[in-house]
Amino acid sequence: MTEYTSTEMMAVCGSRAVRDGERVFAGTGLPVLGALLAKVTHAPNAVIIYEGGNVDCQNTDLALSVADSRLCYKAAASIGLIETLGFLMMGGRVDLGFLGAAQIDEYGNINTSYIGEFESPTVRLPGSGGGNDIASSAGRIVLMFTHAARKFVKKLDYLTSPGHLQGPGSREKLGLIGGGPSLVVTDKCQMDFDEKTKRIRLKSVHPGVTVEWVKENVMFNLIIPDKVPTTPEPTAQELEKLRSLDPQGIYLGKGQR
Amino acid sequence: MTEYTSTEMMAVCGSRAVRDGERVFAGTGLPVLGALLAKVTHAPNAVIIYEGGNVDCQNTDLALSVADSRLCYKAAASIGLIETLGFLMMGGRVDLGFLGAAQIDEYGNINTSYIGEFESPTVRLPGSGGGNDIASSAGRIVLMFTHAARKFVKKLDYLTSPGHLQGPGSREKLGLIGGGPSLVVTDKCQMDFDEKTKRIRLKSVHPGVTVEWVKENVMFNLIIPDKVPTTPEPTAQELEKLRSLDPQGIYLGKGQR
Amino acid sequence: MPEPVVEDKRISLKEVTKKIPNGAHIAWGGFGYQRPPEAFAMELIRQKKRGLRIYTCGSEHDLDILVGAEVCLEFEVAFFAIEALGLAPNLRRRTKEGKVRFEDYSNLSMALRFLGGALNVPFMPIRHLLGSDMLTKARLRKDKAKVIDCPFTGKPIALLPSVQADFGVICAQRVDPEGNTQIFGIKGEDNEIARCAKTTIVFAEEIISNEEIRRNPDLTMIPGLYVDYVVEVPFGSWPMQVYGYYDYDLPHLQMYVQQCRTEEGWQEYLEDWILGVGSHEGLLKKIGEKRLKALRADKVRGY
Amino acid sequence: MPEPVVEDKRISLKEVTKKIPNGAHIAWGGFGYQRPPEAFAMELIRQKKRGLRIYTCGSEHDLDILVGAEVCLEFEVAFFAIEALGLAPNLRRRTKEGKVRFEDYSNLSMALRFLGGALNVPFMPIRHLLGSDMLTKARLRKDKAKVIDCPFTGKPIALLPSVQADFGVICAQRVDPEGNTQIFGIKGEDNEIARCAKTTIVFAEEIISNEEIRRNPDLTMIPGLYVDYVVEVPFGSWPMQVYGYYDYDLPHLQMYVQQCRTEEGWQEYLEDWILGVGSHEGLLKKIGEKRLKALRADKVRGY
Repeated sequence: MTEYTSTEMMAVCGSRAVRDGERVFAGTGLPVLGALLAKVTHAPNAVIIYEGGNVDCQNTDLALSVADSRLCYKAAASIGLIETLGFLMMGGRVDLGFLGAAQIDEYGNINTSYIGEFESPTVRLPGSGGGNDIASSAGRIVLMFTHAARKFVKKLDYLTSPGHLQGPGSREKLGLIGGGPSLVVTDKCQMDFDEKTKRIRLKSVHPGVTVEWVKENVMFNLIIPDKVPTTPEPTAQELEKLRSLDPQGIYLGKGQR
Repeated sequence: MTEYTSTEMMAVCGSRAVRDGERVFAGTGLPVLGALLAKVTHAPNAVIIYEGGNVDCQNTDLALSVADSRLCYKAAASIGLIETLGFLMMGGRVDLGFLGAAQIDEYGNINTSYIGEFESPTVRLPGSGGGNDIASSAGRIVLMFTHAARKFVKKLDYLTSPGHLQGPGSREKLGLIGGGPSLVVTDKCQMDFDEKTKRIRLKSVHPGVTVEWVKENVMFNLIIPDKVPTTPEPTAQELEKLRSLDPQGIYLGKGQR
Repeated sequence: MPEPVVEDKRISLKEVTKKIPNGAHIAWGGFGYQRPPEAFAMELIRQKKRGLRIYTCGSEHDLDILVGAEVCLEFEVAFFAIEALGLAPNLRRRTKEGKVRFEDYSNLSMALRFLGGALNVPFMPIRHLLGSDMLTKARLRKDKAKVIDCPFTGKPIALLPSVQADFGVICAQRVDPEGNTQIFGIKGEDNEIARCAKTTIVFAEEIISNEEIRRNPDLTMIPGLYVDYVVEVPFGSWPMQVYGYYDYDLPHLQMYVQQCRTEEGWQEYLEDWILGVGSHEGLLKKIGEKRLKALRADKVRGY
Repeated sequence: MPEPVVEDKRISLKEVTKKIPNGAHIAWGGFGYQRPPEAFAMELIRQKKRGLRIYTCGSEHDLDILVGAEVCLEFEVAFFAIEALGLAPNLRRRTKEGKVRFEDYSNLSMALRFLGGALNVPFMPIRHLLGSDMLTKARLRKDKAKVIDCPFTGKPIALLPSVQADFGVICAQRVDPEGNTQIFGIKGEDNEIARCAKTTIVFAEEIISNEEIRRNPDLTMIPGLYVDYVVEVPFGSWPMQVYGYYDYDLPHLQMYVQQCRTEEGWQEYLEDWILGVGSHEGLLKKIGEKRLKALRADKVRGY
């Protein structure tokens, strides 16, 4: 078995969430690595869209920004933000969106705006960007972030982007067309959402991580099935291709393997 | 004095309504001839915009359609209808719009849609096209059409495009940003609008036309000032340039001079 | 590992037209003399479609033949005539017969309705139409427009219902097999139409390769993601024009306007130019190489 | 007969910046690493402007230096960080000091607000923001957004107030003296920003002739009709990138994020890279020919 880092494990999990032929909205960082890996493994017909305006990208160099010039290279179209987040995303034409989060709650609602009180925040995070738009309208959402107990909170400091809101039916009531979060990928485990209650549920733990550890590192009542499988490890092929996508280790890190 | 036709007189009156540097919205036909004539005489910096999407046109050949390929030639931009009628026109960036009419009433309200009852019309006219948009938002409107009593009605069969509606203040009440009609040019006379009442008023009669004739050929109470001047005839230069703009007589007619 | 497949959306004019059911609602591209779907209109007539409803800003000869053949008698539209040449002759006659029903809007209204459909919001605000009979007199729709007091300014503002038609149909200069579309010259409301329909069909003068498209992504006006069918139809807008490809056929249009003033004249035109020729290829043969060549655009001027 | 005059809207970076009064509201172009008005931000700092409010989707180093220098502390904005590199360091510090005030929107919300401003309608509808704290928690505006029951569907829909800022500022690749602007690569929300402001300023890498513009009207993204001032500023988006002209200066950005974590580090950066160099020309000299050459784009790849 090839050695791999927990960051690589996350990217591979992200990749596996992409189905062939899907239209994928990916921000920079691990999500885009996951989407690109999917394209060179099991999902060659996935179409990647970046919110700055590039559609159906075939860039060969890794981008730092969702508006990076690298993304224009061999794109099918290079338009604008109303194209990508409006006509495509709000138009209901995107299957899968990747998002990060500083906090999520047990319904997968997302905070990327503030830590602390709204009136006097401790930290100003990046804000919504296109996150709220993606969370509102993408067919389904995959969340990716490194695991820390403080990120899995009972009550968000600020609700930036809608998950399943207050549970079943609450998205529909507001007319949000997207399906909401379907998967959470951390460096320790994967979580999905219980169909009936729309509450978050442990799906698999990465090799070496215990269910107990996860339970202790989530600040709400996580649904834990009787049997929790171990996440399949990255294959040698996945790792090789993944590393070739980020040869300088911009997102995967340098030499930490 | 050079001979000229009443059609040429109309085009020249239209031309004189254009001020240098203005942004002018012109449909095809006499209005565009008038605008083009202005550009080659007293208003070289007039900017002509056509609703199909061409902006700041410098076409050398006469166009049949507001979307004519001829209008792309040396245009500053070739975009779309939301650009011209939305961003420019509704955006309040157009000084002058030319319109035709099948009927107008004493406040300069315009019908270009139906003759007869709405439920069972005798004639279906072209409809609004961009007319309503232009009449709603252009800085001022010049109306051009051949004179006939049936066109100057007390009550329109259908109000397609707003003139001064019910008189002073009624455009403002609806939030229409344009100034409304300021001039009516026919083959017999010119009319303008009384500032206080916003009602139509005889401004000048073309050479050979009597005030009496106009009065009889308007089906409402036309305001007639004590002194009605005669419209200055086209100059030789105006006629020469006008005819060179339409050498085939597409709009000016052939050999009817 | 599976290989990427280049999706090929190409189909013939005949086959794509078969996909339009009677009663379909169509957002109709082209503006004035520029890039109207003429070949498609003629094929709809040959296939004897009925009960269509068309949404467009303004169209001319293409719509008038559909009215003549009674393929489409319902319109949500801003402009209907043959610009510079006069009223549309079939429309005029069928209106007198009481057969045509209009829902009248302005050009900007229709374009914004397509934009609203593309954005997938239920309505778009507009400052126009207020004070006009278009706002109050309705035929086809219960919800033609709504006037509300703006919650920000307190002043009246009109809301227009967005259009998301069953089909969106546009003519373009160049398209690749995946539907990535280049439009040169004015765009009219075609960019919005291509994005607002449930199924979008692009007719193009020329099919180019996906590589060619990707060489210059700035030129893609309509990404293939929106496009379901791609149809190569040279001279697909004849007797109207396509910027950079050919000019309008003015003598033909003048003949049309003259001849179709009577039902007999129209029936003759229908037989001669649409039904009798059997297909678009048949039509091009009838027009003749010589005439087509004369219409071809000067590459510098574009017409 | 008077001759046509080609309107010349060219002006220097220094002079155009003088036209921005303290307290001005600015719609701010560029998106992420692409074409942000960096040279303009630096000149605003040199001229010690105060009390600006900026409207934008997302910007990064350019906004962060404005926050550091306390030129602008009010934002209606969707995203503020240095993508891929971390949080914006000055923003982080000034937020802790309680100095910065945000009105938070999503990217699409801001783009639609500019579109509404360009259309001159008071609001634009959006399906998003519903269920989010962005809809309810406000700081700068009484009318951040309104939720109404859609008069067509009966379902809730959010209305966003349009933006018509005092100034619209964008960076483009090429512009002519009249302001006709070509933008290549992604447009972000720049087309809308250029059309929604009371006064629009275009900074460009290159000034080209009006004849060159008119040779290809399809490439004009922003007609000169909207543009009030044209400023030629080569490398005007450094240390970020301009598609087709130059790439971002990654080592510089990494240094920035690292060094400006402390107020001392920021003050040093401010002196070294903005104030000390005295002008944009001074900055380019400091960066050096060699480094600038290395950043220049490969014309085929565009970066």
